[in-house]
Amino acid sequence: MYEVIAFYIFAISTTILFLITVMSKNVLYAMTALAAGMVMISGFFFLLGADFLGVVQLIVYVGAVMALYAFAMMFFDATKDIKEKHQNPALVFLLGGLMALVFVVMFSAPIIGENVQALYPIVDGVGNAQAVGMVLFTKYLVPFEVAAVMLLVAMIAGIILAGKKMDYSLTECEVSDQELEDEILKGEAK
Amino acid sequence: MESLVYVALFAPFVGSMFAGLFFGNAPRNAITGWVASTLLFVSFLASVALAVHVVHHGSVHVTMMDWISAGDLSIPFGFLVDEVSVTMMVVVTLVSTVVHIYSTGYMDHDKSYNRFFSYLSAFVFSMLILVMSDNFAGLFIGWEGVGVCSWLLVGFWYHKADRPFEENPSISPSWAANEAFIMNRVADLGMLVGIFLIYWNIGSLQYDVVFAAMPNLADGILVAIAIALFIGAMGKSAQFPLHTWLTDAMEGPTPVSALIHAATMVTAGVFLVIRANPLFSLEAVSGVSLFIAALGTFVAFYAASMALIARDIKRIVALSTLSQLGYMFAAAGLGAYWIALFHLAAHAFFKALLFLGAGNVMHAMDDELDIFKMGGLKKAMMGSYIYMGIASVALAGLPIFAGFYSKDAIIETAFNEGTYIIWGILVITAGMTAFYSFRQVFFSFHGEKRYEALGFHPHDMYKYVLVAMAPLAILAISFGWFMDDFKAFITKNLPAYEMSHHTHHWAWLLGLIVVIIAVAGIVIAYKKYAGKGANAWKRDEEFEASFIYKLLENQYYVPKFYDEFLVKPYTIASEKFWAIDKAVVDGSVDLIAKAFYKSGDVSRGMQNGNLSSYLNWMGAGALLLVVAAALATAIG
Amino acid sequence: MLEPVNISLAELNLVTLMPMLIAIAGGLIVLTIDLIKENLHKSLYVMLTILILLIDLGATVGLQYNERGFFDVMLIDGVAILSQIIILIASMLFIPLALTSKRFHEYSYPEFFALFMFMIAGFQFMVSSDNLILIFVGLETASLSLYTLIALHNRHNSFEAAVKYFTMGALAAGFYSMGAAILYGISGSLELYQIAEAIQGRMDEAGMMILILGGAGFLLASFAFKLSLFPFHTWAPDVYEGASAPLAGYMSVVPKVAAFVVSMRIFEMFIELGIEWVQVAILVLAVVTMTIANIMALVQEDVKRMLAYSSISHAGFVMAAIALATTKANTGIFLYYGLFMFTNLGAFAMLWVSRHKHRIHHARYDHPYEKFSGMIKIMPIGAVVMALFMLSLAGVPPFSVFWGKIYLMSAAVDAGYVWLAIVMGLNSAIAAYYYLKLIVYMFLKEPTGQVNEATVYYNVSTPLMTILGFAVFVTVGSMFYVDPLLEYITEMIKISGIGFN
Amino acid sequence: MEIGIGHYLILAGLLFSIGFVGVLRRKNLLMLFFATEVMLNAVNVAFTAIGNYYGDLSGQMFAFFVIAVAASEVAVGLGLLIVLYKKYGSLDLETISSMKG
Amino acid sequence: MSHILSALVFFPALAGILGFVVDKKSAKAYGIAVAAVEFLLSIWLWISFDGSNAGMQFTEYVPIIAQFGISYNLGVDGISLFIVIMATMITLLGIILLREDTPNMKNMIVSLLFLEMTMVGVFVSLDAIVFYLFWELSLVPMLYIIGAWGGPTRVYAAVKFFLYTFAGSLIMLVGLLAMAYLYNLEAGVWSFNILDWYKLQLTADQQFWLFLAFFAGFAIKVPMFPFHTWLPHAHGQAPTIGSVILAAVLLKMGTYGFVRFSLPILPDASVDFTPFIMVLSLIMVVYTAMVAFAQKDMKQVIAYSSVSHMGIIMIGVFAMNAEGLGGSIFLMLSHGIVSGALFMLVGVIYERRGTKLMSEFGGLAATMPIYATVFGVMLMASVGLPLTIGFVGEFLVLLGFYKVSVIGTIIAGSTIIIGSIYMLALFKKSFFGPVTNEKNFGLKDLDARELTALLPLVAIVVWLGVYPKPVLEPIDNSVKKLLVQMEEHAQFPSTKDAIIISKKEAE
Repeated sequence: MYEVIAFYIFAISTTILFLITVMSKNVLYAMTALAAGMVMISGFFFLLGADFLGVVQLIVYVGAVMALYAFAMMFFDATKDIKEKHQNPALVFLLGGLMALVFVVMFSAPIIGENVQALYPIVDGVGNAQAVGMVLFTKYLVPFEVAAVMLLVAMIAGIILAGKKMDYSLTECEVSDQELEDEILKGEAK
Repeated sequence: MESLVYVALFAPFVGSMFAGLFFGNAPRNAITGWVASTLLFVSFLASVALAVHVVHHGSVHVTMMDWISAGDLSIPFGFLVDEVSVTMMVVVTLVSTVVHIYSTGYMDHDKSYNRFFSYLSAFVFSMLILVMSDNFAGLFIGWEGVGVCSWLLVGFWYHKADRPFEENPSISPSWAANEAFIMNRVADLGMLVGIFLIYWNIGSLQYDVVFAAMPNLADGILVAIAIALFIGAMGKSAQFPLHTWLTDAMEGPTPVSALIHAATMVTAGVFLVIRANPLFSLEAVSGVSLFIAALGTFVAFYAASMALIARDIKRIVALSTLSQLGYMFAAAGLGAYWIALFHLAAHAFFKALLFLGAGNVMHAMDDELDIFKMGGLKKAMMGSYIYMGIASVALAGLPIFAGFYSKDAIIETAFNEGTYIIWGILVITAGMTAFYSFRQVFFSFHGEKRYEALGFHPHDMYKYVLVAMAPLAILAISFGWFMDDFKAFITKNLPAYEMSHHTHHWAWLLGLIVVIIAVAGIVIAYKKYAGKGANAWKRDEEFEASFIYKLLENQYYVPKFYDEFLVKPYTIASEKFWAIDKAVVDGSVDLIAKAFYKSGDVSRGMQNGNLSSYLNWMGAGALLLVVAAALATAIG
Repeated sequence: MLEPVNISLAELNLVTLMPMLIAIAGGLIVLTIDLIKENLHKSLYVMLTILILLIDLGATVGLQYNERGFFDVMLIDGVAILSQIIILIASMLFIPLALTSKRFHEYSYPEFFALFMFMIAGFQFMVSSDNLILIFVGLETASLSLYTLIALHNRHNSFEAAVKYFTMGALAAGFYSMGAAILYGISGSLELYQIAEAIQGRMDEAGMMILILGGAGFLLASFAFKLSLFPFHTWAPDVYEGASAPLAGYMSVVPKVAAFVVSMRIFEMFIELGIEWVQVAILVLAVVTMTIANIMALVQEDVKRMLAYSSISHAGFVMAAIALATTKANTGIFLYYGLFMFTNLGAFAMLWVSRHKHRIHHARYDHPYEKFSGMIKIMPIGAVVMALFMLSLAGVPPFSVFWGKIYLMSAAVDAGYVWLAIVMGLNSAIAAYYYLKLIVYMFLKEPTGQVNEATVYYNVSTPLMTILGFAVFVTVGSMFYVDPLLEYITEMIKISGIGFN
Repeated sequence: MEIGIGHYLILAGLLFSIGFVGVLRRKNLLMLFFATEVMLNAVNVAFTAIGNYYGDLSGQMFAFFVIAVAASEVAVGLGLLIVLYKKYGSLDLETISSMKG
Repeated sequence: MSHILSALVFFPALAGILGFVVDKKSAKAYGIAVAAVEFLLSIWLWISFDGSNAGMQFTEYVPIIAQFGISYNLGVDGISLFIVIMATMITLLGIILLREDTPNMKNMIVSLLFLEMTMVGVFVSLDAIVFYLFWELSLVPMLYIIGAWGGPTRVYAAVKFFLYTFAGSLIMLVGLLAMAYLYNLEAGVWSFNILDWYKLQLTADQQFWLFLAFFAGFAIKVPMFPFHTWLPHAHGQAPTIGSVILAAVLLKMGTYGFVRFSLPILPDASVDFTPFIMVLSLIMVVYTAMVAFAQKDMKQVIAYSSVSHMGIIMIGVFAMNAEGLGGSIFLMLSHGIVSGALFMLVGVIYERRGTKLMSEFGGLAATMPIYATVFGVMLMASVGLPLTIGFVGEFLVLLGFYKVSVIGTIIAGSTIIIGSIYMLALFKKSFFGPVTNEKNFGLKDLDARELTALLPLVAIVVWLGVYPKPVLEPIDNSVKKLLVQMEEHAQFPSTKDAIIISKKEAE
């Protein structure tokens, strides 16, 4: 019974929070709502027995991602309300509504097949984290490593994109090539 | 004998090429004229020799080489010298020789002297191909060849500017040349269709094969062939309604008119009918033959009527040619092929003479054509006067002269066939012929010297030219005397048309009627036009204002009709088609291209650079896919 | 308690990972070198990259066919090998374009080359797996690198381009994961072959079809984005314009090939299962894409942007082959891209050679048509070379793209889609117009005052000339190697067993 | 009343649609990124729910990798955002539309 | 010399590449030398050609894409032999006629040599793809020639020419691919060899669609009404040499395509489509001739007259008998030579006066008599005067087509009337009458260069008009063979009836 209550609480709160995220004019509100919504999402994970995922959600999303956004926001000075011109807001909601409708129709069907065998069954008595670790480091070791590369890429990307060297452009220069190169070399020498 | 055939055929060609060497802006070179004339004379001699040979040994048939062979079709350059063609050859080469010599004098002062002889000899060559060929395709070569030469020669003075129709009904030499060529082409199409019909039904174009196979063909096909060939003949021989080119062709130099538009080329149609007599004499095509006769009779009268009031000396002769061609067709249509051929030959002589005489007059009058401005030239140009007189008498058909025999025979034939209407019209026409031919003579040589007021100083042609014309004059007088010999000779090849006893019985009376009418015509002409002083001719303003006069003057409005209902609509339709071609046919292609371009411009709008709208497009696309998926399942 | 997993190294078949590991290692080596000594010249990195890719290529070619490895995550079939070869060759050909005589921003970063190799590794993973997770991760690795590489060009347009690409890519990632979720729901698996089996078993269940189609729809949307099919193509022109010419040319080949391989695996699975809707949807997308892109290319004023639209159109053209799902069509895809690669390399290299830092011809565009005006009079060889590439792109025989084109059209005819072949033909005719437009400018117009040897050959250097020469050689001489190429590709496709026979 | 898989999936669908609406209507880049996060989160819910009902771990795995991807995207995305902001001085999509046509 | 065809095809291309090196001033001499060698090669081909052998000769075969059935397959028979010779000759004469001061002479020569390769290639290839290859490639140099040396709207004209033809030929390409597919179904192997295709039996339905596909490619090239509108633009803008080659050779590719592809491969459909082709062709003949009459520009008259004459060629092709088909192939040659010469002549006067408007001239016969004479000869050949080259083909075509349709023949035959109307009108307007325009005084007559280019054509016009046998005989042999093939290959009795190889046989 408490599962039902919990589901509805989480469901309603995530829906509202995400709606705020999507509709709010204030970046701060939107971000806060997003963070809160993500917390609520992790609730589902716990409900569904995916404890490890829930924790990751909290740490990575709420902890890391949202922190990043928060830093970024300071950079952009996003305390002010943003102005958005909507040409035809009705259409957007119509499309969204249609999408939702399709989902409702689609998922009303009994999706779970009786004959489908679980490939990596959740074994009773084994902790979720342990089970996840087992699968992750056998079957999904390659994707895991690729994800590592991906994060490396993201890190490099973040560093060089936000780096000081990007402030001068060799590609699009107002001054002559030679002057610019000298300037950059000087800057690097310092 | 073969070599003689080639000599006869190619001598004019060599002459033409020789003259052609001195072409372009090369100065006048008297040699060209003499070489060309000599070679023609050679050709004439060869023709005569061939004629003698044919008389004694029958026809000569040579095949030079293959021309076209494709599929089953095989056309050689083959030449047949038989009674019919040799007659034509002799006539053509004789008249041509005289005309060539005449031209050396007549064209003396023309700066395109060399070119003239080149063309003229080329014409003779083409004409010889036409008559000598042993198949229809070869005939067609000559047929078109003479057409081109006629085009070149009519348009010889191409540098003359166009004048309005009212001022000069022929507009300009180049216009007349084009008209002649195009109108002939209309007929040539008929001829081609006839050739196709023959080929697909018989499988050959050789005369001997074709005529041998004719009787086995279905009636309908025979009629179709006959009609098609006759359409061809109508064009070249200027039969109604394809006749207007002939009078306009008088824009060419007079020797040309004499040779081409009187003596030779225009008789090609008659020649074709005579040549194809095995076809036209078939029972199945009797209707066509009768039509030929009827049309010929009509044209004879029709042309003569216009000649009655014509003022242009050359036009009068041209119209008389037209009229005489009508006679020939009448004879041929009625089955009297040898008579038609006989008239053809006789006509060639006296009409050439008449034209050359008219040329002398023009030469004397500085190319003035209007007989109203002449008169009393007799003194100044006695030689020409005599020649013109002889020719006119022959044309009028007075006894002893050539025209009498041949024309009388035709009229007799009409009587003999029981076609009395034709007979009647031909008789009346004979009178008209006599009238207008003498009207012309009297106008120019008798009466007041109207030219003096206009400041002309006429003088006669070179002596040698006049001498050279003598053979024609002699033949114009005497050719009729050989009628029986000719008949004996020619009927080896052509059906021997004989008058019935009944006709034979009345022949003297028929002849008399014709002669009386002709004399009457001459007398009227004399009364009216030959007077001097008080009797001198005066313009009859009232008559000239009358409808009849206008009708005749305007050639029954046929040229007007062609202009209004063929030339102008064709021009307008062409312009319209061009407009359609540009606007609709091409326009639709451009429209497609523009539509693509435009839609490119329009769809560019979706690429507005705004990421948000890109996302909208993408979202909409995804949604569309998913909705389509849902709908697809719902529908099944 | 979980039982410990005992698995031998041999069973893991680690060799299947070799090519990607080489690329990743290469990236790390570059980073390490940079750590050790800064400010090394870009030529070092270029050559290093080429060498590493060469080793990578060797490893790829040496792979056994139809191997699975690492708990069946890796799938090395003919298609995987083929596409990796194309990807590697294309990478090796495009990277030397960094060696321009002028300096451009991105090449001043050693990280550029590292990211480049990580990207290649990402693509390699993407094509050599039928596991939805690995495909996803590989795809994202490659994409994230690519976004960065675009942005590194470092000017207004390149940032804008990267952001547009990135954002739409994020949306596409959403679609992809939603589609994957639905398929997972149906089958309980993320392996394509198992999904296929499950779908086959459950296809007749009530209400199942909407899920299958819905899942297919989402996946199609995400790959339509990658392949720049209408209406998911909107990023492409802007990104091509914003990116540097070598990268733009690269983008028109490598990510597309990778995406085509995955599409082939996913959508031909549906088609082979007899789900016609997918086929129809792809056909519609393909036809609409080639047409719309073509007509939009007609009105472009910039050659690079025109080439962007043209490569969208080419993608639509090739996408039709996926719908046909025959061996011949699949062969055609690789043949097409194999040949298209060289021509595109040449065309974009020409643009790159003529690239300036200042826009002297047009306020916005780097390569407006006017830039090439009257080129034949000044630089006949350059003009002829560029014209060759244009004619090849237009599908004029005997240049390379023609062979791919007729092979695809022939595949359409064979599959009974004659109308499709005709549409392809007519589209080629429309396309001819805009290729011709450049030829018209180069050959038929008078040079403007600003066009001279120095402005057009601004960026030229020996390596660039070499690449260009190579591209010309391969484009023109295609006739002589199409036969073995075709034979090899057909064999590989047959081995993979994708598509109807 | 039992909470079945349908509930979770429909919820996931709704959340996805919310994110979708956000992507469509947002004109500010940062907000746009938020919306994509919403979508990815919705998918994660679906994956976990399906995995749970199959008793299978693959779903969780996918969700796990989605989180990883999302994190990387944020890193790259924010990097791009920063350079973009430096150049354009705005995150409004209306102003970032120099390339069109 | 078994590779003479390859030599013939690639020699000019090779020479073209090397031509880049030649100095600008010597470019024309180089071009003449190369074209002359090529011409001599083609004459050598003729000499070594066995006229009594109706089949393909000098065949060469090298597989290009073996598994897809594409091969480098060349061969020549009576049908193609003379078109090849004409192409090489016209190129040679065209180059001779080029003015020394042509801008960018080297580029012109190089493009002409490439064009020559494609022209020869189209007519000697026996592989559909190789045929298509040369077919498409021929557009490129032509595009350049029209676009770079043409008149004020040259770019529009050139692009239109290219795109229009290109679009049509792509549909044809689909047809070719479908053909290969059907062959594969039947024979189990891929082949694009035309001779292989001749053996294929197709259903009526397949033939119908394939015919339409081929039609799209060929009809635009011919160009048939209503696809002809690119032609006036192209001719109107093209430089003299471009028009000459376009009219003389490129248009023949279309009709040649019909002869080589449509007829023997799709005999039943060809017979079924005859009325359709006939109607279009007759419209072409009459309508375009009338449009030609309305033109103000000398060159446009000849351009439209080309279309009109191509209509005659088309009906000859579809006459389905040896006379018509042989005639139409002969007419292709004669039209090539005559229209080529006419375009050269217009070019000559254009060079002198810088205008082609007839109203600007008048009386040219007096100022330029040699020019007028040559023009007159060509004019007469154009209107089909017997003993000129123009007559033989036209006569045979009309003769042959008579078997198909009497009315059609009469309408088509009207070409001899309306053809002479516009040509004579042109001649009258430009050459006759007094010299009214002062600029026409003192125009120079043809000089040695122009005479060198034109007199050979005049000689050929007369020679082949008087003695067409050496050309007509090989054509006739090959045409008969083609018809026999068609008849054997046809499936419906009605088709067999329509094809007449020999009348004697039919009886």
